Amino acid sequence: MKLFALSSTPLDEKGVSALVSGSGSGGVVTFVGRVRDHARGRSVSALEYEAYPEMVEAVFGAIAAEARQRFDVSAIAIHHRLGRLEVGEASVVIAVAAAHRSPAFEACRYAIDELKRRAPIWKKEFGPDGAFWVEERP
Amino acid sequence: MKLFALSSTPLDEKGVSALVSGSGSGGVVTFVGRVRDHARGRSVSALEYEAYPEMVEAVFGAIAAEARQRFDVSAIAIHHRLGRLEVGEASVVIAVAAAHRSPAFEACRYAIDELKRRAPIWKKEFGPDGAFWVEERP
Amino acid sequence: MVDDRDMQVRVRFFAAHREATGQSAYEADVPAGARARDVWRVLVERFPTLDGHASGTAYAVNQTVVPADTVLSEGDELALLPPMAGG
Amino acid sequence: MVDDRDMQVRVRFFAAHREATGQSAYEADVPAGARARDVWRVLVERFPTLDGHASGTAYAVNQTVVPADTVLSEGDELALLPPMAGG
Repeated sequence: MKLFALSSTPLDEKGVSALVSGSGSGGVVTFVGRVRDHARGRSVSALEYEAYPEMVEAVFGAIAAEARQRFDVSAIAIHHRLGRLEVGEASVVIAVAAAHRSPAFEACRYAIDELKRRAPIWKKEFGPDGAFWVEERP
Repeated sequence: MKLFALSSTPLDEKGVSALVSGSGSGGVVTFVGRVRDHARGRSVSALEYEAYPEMVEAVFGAIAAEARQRFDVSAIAIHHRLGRLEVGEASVVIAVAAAHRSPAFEACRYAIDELKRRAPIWKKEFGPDGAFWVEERP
Repeated sequence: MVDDRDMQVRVRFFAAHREATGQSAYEADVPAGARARDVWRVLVERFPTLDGHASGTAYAVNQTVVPADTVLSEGDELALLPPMAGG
Repeated sequence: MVDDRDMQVRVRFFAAHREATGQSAYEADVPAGARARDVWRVLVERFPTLDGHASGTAYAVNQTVVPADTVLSEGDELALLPPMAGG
């Protein structure tokens, strides 16, 4: 299992967390993004994710390298789902391990914020009014 | 599975996270505390946790109620392990679900900080110099 | 501080206190109207090995943390809480 | 802007762009020395349905985001990135 990956099958939250947990890590902070049944006032029945795969893994790696430089953390893993997801399914899992909890929280927050800002991933939202590509400013 | 619990068997990280994940939650932030192989400059071979069980679950519930009042989150679960733990085992799992990620991070951070400050739980550290009860200021 | 009748409170020991006393619970006879800190003095007389363990100890009465000068009632559960270290 | 020889760049379309053009990759003939934004104009001529999709689109050359005035070279991969929405 790679630290940075796109997956067409359901994300393995526990596996991603296990990737970063070494014997020196006292805290692991995990962020899991899930498909909500509503967004921006509309109801949502499903999402479809698409990515630029050759670029995504490089961007994930760059975000993780920056987070490790800024915060005292030992390891970061980022997995993102592709394809069609139903409500409740996980779209992204980010796990950060560190000796202390404060940098683990900060680095995990940094990683999800940057992922939303600059990872070449797109999502189409399906709802009662049809489907459209989401353009949200993070 | 209860939202607030002490457990003498290994914590089920995925199960705790699933407890809080409803269809309206866009983000779940999880903190997992693990036994490190060192602490305060000493090497650590194992930990032993003890608690005041009648009081702990009330404290967990109070911390979660405060976090829900302060931050816009939908659910919080807190599970803590008891007994002897080897290096790498999870001592605590806190999962917070929210529609948006920012309050989820803040509430999870609040919950672990308060747990360390006021949950009636103690730990004995086993290392090469023997065993002693940890007194750490959070 | 008190009248001269006695009352019983149930004391709970944890961690270093439990090891120092060799027990996790103890029924203490204390003067009626005793405060939490008065019970500590009664306990140190009964368990001299507790001496030196006062630092950082908090009191909980019936599972709620209270100030050391809290007046106890018959049948209360008084827990001595050494410095906590959860997480 | 350029000399009059042509070069080829490989264009990648995603999401709304992919649906508008009906394809995910396209080999574009552009003047040598063309910049990223020049290619966009070439593409809108070839795929009129792309018109109106410029807003918020970023450019990546060989998997790195670059400014719109970046000069391209023969064989570059130019990706058009509509507003991203990962997470």
